[in-house]
Amino acid sequence: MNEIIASIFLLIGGAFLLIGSVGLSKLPDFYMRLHAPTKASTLGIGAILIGSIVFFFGQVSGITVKEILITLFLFLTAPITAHMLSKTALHTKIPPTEGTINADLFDKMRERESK
Amino acid sequence: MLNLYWIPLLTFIGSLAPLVTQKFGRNACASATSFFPLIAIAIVISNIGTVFSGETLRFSAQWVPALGLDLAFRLDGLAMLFALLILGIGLLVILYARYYLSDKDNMGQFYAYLLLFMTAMLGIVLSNNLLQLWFFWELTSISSFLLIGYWHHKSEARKGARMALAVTGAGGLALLGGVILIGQTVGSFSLDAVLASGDLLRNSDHYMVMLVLVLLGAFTKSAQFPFHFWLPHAMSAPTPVSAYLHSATMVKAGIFLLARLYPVLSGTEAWFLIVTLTGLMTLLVGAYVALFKHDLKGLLAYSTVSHLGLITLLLGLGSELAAIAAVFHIINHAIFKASLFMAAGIIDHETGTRDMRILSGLWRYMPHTATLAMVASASMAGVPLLNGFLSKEMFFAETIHQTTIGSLSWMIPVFSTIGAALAVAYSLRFIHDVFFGDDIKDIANVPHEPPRYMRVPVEVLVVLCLIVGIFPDFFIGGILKAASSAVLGGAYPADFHVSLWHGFNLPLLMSAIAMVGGLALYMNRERLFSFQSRFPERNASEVFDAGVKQLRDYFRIFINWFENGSLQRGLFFILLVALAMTIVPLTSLTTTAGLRPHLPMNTVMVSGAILLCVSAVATVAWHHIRLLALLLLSVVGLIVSVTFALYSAPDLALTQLSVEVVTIVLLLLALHFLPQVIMNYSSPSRIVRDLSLSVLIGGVVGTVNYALMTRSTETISWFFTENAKTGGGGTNIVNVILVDFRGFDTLGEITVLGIAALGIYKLIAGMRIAMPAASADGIPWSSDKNPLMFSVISQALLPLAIMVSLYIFLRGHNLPGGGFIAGLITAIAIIQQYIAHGTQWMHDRIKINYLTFISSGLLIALTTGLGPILLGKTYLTSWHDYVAFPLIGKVELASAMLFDLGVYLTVIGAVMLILANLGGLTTSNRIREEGES
Amino acid sequence: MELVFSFCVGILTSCGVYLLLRGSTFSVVVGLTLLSYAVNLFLFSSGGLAVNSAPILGQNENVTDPLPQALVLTAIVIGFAMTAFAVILAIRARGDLGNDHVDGNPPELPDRYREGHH
Amino acid sequence: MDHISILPVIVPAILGVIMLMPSLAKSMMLQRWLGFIGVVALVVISVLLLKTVSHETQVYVLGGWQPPFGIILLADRLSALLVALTSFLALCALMYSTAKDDSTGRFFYPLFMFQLMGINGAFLTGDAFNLFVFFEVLLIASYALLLHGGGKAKTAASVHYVLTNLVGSAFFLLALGTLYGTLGTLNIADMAARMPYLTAEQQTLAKAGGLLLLLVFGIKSAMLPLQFWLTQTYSAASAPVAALFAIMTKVGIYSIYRVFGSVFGEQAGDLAFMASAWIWPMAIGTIILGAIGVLAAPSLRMLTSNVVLISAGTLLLSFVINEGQSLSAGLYYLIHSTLVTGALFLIADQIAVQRGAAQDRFVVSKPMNQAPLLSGLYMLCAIAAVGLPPLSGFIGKAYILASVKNSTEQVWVWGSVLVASLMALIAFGRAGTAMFWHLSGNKPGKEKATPIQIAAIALLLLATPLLTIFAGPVTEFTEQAAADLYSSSAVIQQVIENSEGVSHGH
Amino acid sequence: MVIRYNRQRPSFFNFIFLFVIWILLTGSYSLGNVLLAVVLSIAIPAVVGGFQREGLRVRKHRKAFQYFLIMLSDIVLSNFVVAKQVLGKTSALKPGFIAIPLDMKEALPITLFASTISLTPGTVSTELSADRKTLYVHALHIEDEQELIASIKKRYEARLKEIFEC
Amino acid sequence: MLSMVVMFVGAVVGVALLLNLWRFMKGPHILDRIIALDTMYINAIALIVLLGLYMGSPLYYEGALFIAMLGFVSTSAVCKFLLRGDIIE
Ligand code: NA
Ligand code: NA
Repeated sequence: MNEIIASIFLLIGGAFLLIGSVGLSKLPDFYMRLHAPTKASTLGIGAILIGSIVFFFGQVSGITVKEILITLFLFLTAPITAHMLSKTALHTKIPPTEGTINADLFDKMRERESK
Repeated sequence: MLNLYWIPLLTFIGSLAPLVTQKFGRNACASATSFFPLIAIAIVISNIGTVFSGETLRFSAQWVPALGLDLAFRLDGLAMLFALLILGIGLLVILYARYYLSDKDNMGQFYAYLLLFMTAMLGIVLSNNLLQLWFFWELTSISSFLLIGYWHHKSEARKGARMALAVTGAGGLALLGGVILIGQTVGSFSLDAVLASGDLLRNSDHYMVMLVLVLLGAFTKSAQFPFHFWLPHAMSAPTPVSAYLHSATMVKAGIFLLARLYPVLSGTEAWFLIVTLTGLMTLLVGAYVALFKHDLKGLLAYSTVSHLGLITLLLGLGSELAAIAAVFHIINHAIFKASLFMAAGIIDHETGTRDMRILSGLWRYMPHTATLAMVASASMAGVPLLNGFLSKEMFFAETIHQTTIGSLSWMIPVFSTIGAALAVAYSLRFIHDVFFGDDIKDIANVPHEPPRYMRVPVEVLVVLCLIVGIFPDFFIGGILKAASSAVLGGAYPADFHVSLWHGFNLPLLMSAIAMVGGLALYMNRERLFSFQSRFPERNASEVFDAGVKQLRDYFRIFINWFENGSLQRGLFFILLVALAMTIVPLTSLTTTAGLRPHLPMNTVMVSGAILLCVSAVATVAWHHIRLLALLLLSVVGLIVSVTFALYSAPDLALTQLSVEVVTIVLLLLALHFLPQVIMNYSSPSRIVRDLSLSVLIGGVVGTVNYALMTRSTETISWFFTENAKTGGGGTNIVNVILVDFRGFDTLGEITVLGIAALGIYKLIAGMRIAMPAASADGIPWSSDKNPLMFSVISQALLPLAIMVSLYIFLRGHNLPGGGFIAGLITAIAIIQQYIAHGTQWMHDRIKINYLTFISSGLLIALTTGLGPILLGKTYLTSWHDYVAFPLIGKVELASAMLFDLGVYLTVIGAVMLILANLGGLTTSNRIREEGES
Repeated sequence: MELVFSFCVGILTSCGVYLLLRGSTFSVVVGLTLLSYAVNLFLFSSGGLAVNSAPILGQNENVTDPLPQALVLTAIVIGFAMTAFAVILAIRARGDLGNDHVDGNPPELPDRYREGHH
Repeated sequence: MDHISILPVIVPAILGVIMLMPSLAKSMMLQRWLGFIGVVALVVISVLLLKTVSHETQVYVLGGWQPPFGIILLADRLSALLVALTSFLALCALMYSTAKDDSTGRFFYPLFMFQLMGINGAFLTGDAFNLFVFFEVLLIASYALLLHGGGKAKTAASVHYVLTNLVGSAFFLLALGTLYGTLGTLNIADMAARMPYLTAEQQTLAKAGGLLLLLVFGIKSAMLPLQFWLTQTYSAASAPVAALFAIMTKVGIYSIYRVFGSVFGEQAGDLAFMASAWIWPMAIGTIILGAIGVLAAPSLRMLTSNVVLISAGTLLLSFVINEGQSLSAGLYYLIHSTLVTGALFLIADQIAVQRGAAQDRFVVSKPMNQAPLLSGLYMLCAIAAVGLPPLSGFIGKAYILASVKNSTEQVWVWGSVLVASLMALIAFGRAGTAMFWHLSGNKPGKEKATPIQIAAIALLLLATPLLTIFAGPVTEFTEQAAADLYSSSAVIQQVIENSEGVSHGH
Repeated sequence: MVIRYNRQRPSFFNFIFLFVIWILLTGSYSLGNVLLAVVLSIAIPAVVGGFQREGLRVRKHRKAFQYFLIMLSDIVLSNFVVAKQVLGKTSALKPGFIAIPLDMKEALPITLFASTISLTPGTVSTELSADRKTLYVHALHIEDEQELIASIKKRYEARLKEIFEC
Repeated sequence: MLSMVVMFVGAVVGVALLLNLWRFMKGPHILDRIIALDTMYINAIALIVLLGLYMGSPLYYEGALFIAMLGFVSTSAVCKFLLRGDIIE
């Protein structure tokens, strides 16, 4: 039973990781690609970790749930990474793709960079 | 009776006397100096009876048995003759120099060198061990270098000294080779053994080699053609030195060597040819050039060359009588030439010049000296009733009775006669040009006779010329017999006597021809001189010096080309050698794959491999895009870490990951200080060359790697697996190896880390460096120093990271982890704070002396190992036990944990010292780079 | 898998070696880093590769040779220390000598070889 | 348990660490005293060690883990000799540095101590990987020491020295991996013991590994064409550091002796003395290059650096002549050349200081303040370095030459050694006359060597007449030391066999 | 090693947080380990306490937990939405920036707010204005800008304000 | 069954990694490459977790934990570098 549940979670996780990476390859501009790692890290890795927890729940004596810790770290850091990346992108003037809504905000955001 | 070794020892000790006594005045200095040779000569003389009776005195003591070098002296006839010359003439020179040296000259130093030289000469002639002989041989080169260069403010003196050193030194090295070859052939360096092995040596395969090497030594020392050129330039030495070294002693060392080894090396075709022809050539060249020298000492120097050639020629002829004649002429030449040099010195001393074109009519001013000089010159010219005549007659006689060069042997007497005629001519010139003719002009003071005692040495020598010339057998017979027997190996002709008159014979005729011819030559000197003046004058020392300089320049060109200061060249060589050293053995490895079963492939691993290889190649392709290269390195590092994890090395994976991060931070810091634009320094051909080499090396390394992986070897690792828990008290075998089985490695490793931090600290101290004010794309830096959200999360992560590091530390002995990884994690957590908040913010909150971390960490690790020594165990012996604590239960305590704590602290300290310092540099030392803003 | 592994080691070595022979200090440091990856993998695999046999007692039935791992660990640490030193030295050299060439004086090359890169 | 063999490693290590403690790090005086006490202690320790090993070779089993599993230290006459030499050299270098050089940068004494720790560790260890570790210790310390004093020349030299050695270290690891993969052990004696049982295939791999080790040691010992880092490095280092570095090439040479004298020694079957074929041409080349460099040198430091090259080549030769029969001669020469080059670097420094702008270059300059003293010391050094009597160089040279029996070898060895001697003779003669005799003006500067500096030089030089006078006993010792090298594996094998099971103290 | 001790009251939240993490890490519930966890959870904040820059702390623990669950479910749901967007025709997407006016000033809640936005797929916080009054966000697909802003503010900001009482 | 799933998911993650590599190589901007690297970290975490599952051993989780922690440090350091040039001010 554990195995089946774990397998399902693993498959889901794998799927989302792949989708994240597909998005990274496919999306047209930097700001859109920025969404990819958060995708991969949140649901993809989360599902795989849950699968792992489920699997080991019955296997090893005592519950080792370091997976939760990994998730915690990722949840804490992934947004900051994304934030830093976008900050840097603004700083280095990577333009958003054509047709981006509110493209005028780009210059507004860059205000603190030009000081 | 004092032992033999006292003879050189006395003069050696005596070399200190002038240094000590010179402050008591010149007389005291000279007397003290002569005291030691006097005793030495007394010792020699006291042995005359024994030696004349054919006995050889010996002394021997072990010195370096491994080398066959003994301290061994012998006193036979030959040695005695030379010892008497060296000491006797030496004493006269000491007396002479007392008056010759001026107040400005450092007399103590001069005498000290002179006695050192005397010691060396005595050492040569008294040696009973060939290596020891060589020892003293080289000492004469050194001491003569000092004596020739005595007036070192003169360029000519410096050059002359250097040239003499180089030429005689080179000969000395050749001699060393010859001596060793002889020693190896005979099986001993003892002269007794060598002298008894004549046939063995002459029949040896190496005979020619040793002969040539020995002759090179002898010929350079005795200024034989074509090595004669150094001797005239040694004339820049003070005249007493010339009188001593360049007539009586040092140049005779070569002759002595020929005589010494005569019994074992002569008697072969090669000896005859080489020695005779060299001697003849030298005889002629020396005599010819002497005639044209305007410098008194130059004339005498070339005359010496010529006479040395004569002696050599005699030794080459190979007959008993020739050898005796050689010995005889050694004595005669020493006597008349020393006196002539001294006379020349007096003239120089009194008139201030030695140029025969200036000197003239001195008879009027110094008749006494003139008389002495004339007698000595006459001896040099071979005038009857003087000693020079006797040996020259013998020489002529021997040149007639030889067949050295077959049907051309007649040339030897003919050329000898020509040489003799030249000798007569230059002797005439010496006398006539200097003492006769018009009154001397163009000199400052009116010349007069030298001080009384300055003349004494000359007088003694001239008297010797006369009495040896008139009563040869009575006066010189004994020593001549003793010395010649030594040269001939005991085969002294029983009925031989030196006598003044042999009747009218061919030699007498030759003498007469020489006399007449010499006179004729001198009469026609004007034409000869004008003929000679058409040749360009070449100064041998200039030529030699220029030659050495030229050689040096060629060498410089070579070195600058070969060691051109290019690291790339050096590394290329290293890599090339590496390639050669691996390729050569691999060519004999027939099958690369071993028998060990291979692991199956799978998609994940292949993807990893693709990632790795693509990234590595991309790193090369984009290495000039620095940040990109760095990111690619991260990819490689990540894959390598995952590979470690995959192949059962969790510890390695963790270590690699954490080291990776620190490295990236470090490289990022570095990037900031390195030029933003990387030049492409390589030409296309170099790129192709380097690519080929690197592909080959990669191929070889990969092949070896594959061959190793696919072969099983019985290793020692079972021991670690078996003893990790029981002996080391841990289940993480790798960690137990690190902190226990091979704790010594780890001790070294953390020391390396600590030292690296110290070194980097040194590097950073005082570094001044320009930093760019904008990125490479020209975008000025962001004004947001510490992005808010980044700081907040970094802060939040700190306790977490520290907790993780403690966990990793504590479990390391049993599960993947340990002090090193934990230390890195802690350090990274702190670095993260530095990145997020900046150095100043950190300094306000935390004041850690990272140096203390390093030193206490290292001290803990070092002293943990010391404990067991007190318990009688070896260093680093570990201890572990299970201790029951109330509430907590049984806890394992291990000394290895303490050791690991040392590792932990050192790592934190080292990493932080490096990074925090480098970070600090940027704030304290901001110089904006020009042109990049 | 051994073949793939050794291929990777070979590639890493080649890349490292090539970069070692470049003229700028940073490239050399990057080359050294690549080379040390190769060397560590080489040393690591000298006892043979094994999966699922980490040298932790009580975790697996088979335990792989732990010694190369310990050696590589030492090598990694030492390599890190050395790389750190080399990096800072490169900075210092740039500061003292004014350029980033390994010899401190860039060779004079025709312009076509020296186009700058960012 | 006799702990004497571990002391040369841990005494400097502990002293070095103590000197880093904050209270000590601040006081130069305390550091000087500690450093001085440390080196004196090392001299005493190494004398005791020499005495001990003359009695019996010491195998120190670290951590109590029996060989070949744990790391052992091997103190035989050979390693003890080198440790003693290092200590003595260190004493003189340290004395010299106390005058001024120690305070021209931070951490001089700790680094000096770590340098000694590394060198001694490399000499004493009986484990191949541990040798690597101590190589790294001594290298990293030498990097830092090389930079001591600062200046562009040092930085430029460091870049080459450091990067070259990093490459060397990479190959060291490749070599160790290859040897471990074929032999399955790291203990040098155990490696030697396993050599005869290799299959032909394994032999080729072991050969590749061994040759890579030769490459690594060749870099350290400056064997042509791996020498290019040397002259720059040695002539850039500050005087006491350069003097101490005189022992550094010897570490590489010693390692060649150790590894190729035991692992690839007689017992190695087809691989016996397999390195000789490589060493021969490289050693000869090194000597010739050194000879060329000596004459080409524009300054005394450069000249001395090239003397180091010549001696390195000669020492390498001594290992391969007659398949190692001349090693005793090499060891004698090693002692001599280390001390003399050390002294030369110190003298060069004084000359440079006292000649002002001319430094130690062979150009006209003002006279030196202490010209008579320095010229005397220089003269002694030059005589010793060229290999002229009466100083020890001539014995070393003659000993090596005399040990060549085979005539092909004779041609090469004698040719190169004698030519090198001639070049050195000419070069030293020219250098001496240029520096001491060719003067402009007669006003010396104020710079003066302190008595302790003179004492340091004199102490180094004192050794060479002593080496000459006591050449008998010394060569007797080196003969035994050479014999020890070839029997070391057997001794350790004995220890391995005697220790049944684990000798660890549980 | 001198660390300037920042006189802060020990935070219960921090303590629990670290305690749980230690237990999670070690996976051991033995008395010894629990004691160790207690010691560490007190000691570590004490040592690194100096690094806490603001005294703000969680006031409403239950609300906080609630917020956490909401976020989790949002992550899961929006992941599916975004997955569809990514796998579909990317040219149909209407990406854009939005500016969210902030009602909070404190660093911690702003950070959490921005992080939540980033964690839920489809939106990434790109920049915070220097006066901390506006948070700029990039969205993968914007149907209605104002509604998006309003929903984000309501769903997350309001709750965070409550939790931190700011 | 689980091991087959793990293998399969592993392959999927492997493909994801290759896609990341593709993006890395393509860029075009350095930040695109950084995102690619960051995503690689995450995929690597998944890979290590899968490895643990495959081997039935939790030994490898620290590896995953480390990547999670350290990936953040290096990515943020690179960003800081691009923003400020000087990462430790
Ligand atoms: Na005249
Ligand atoms: Na999001």
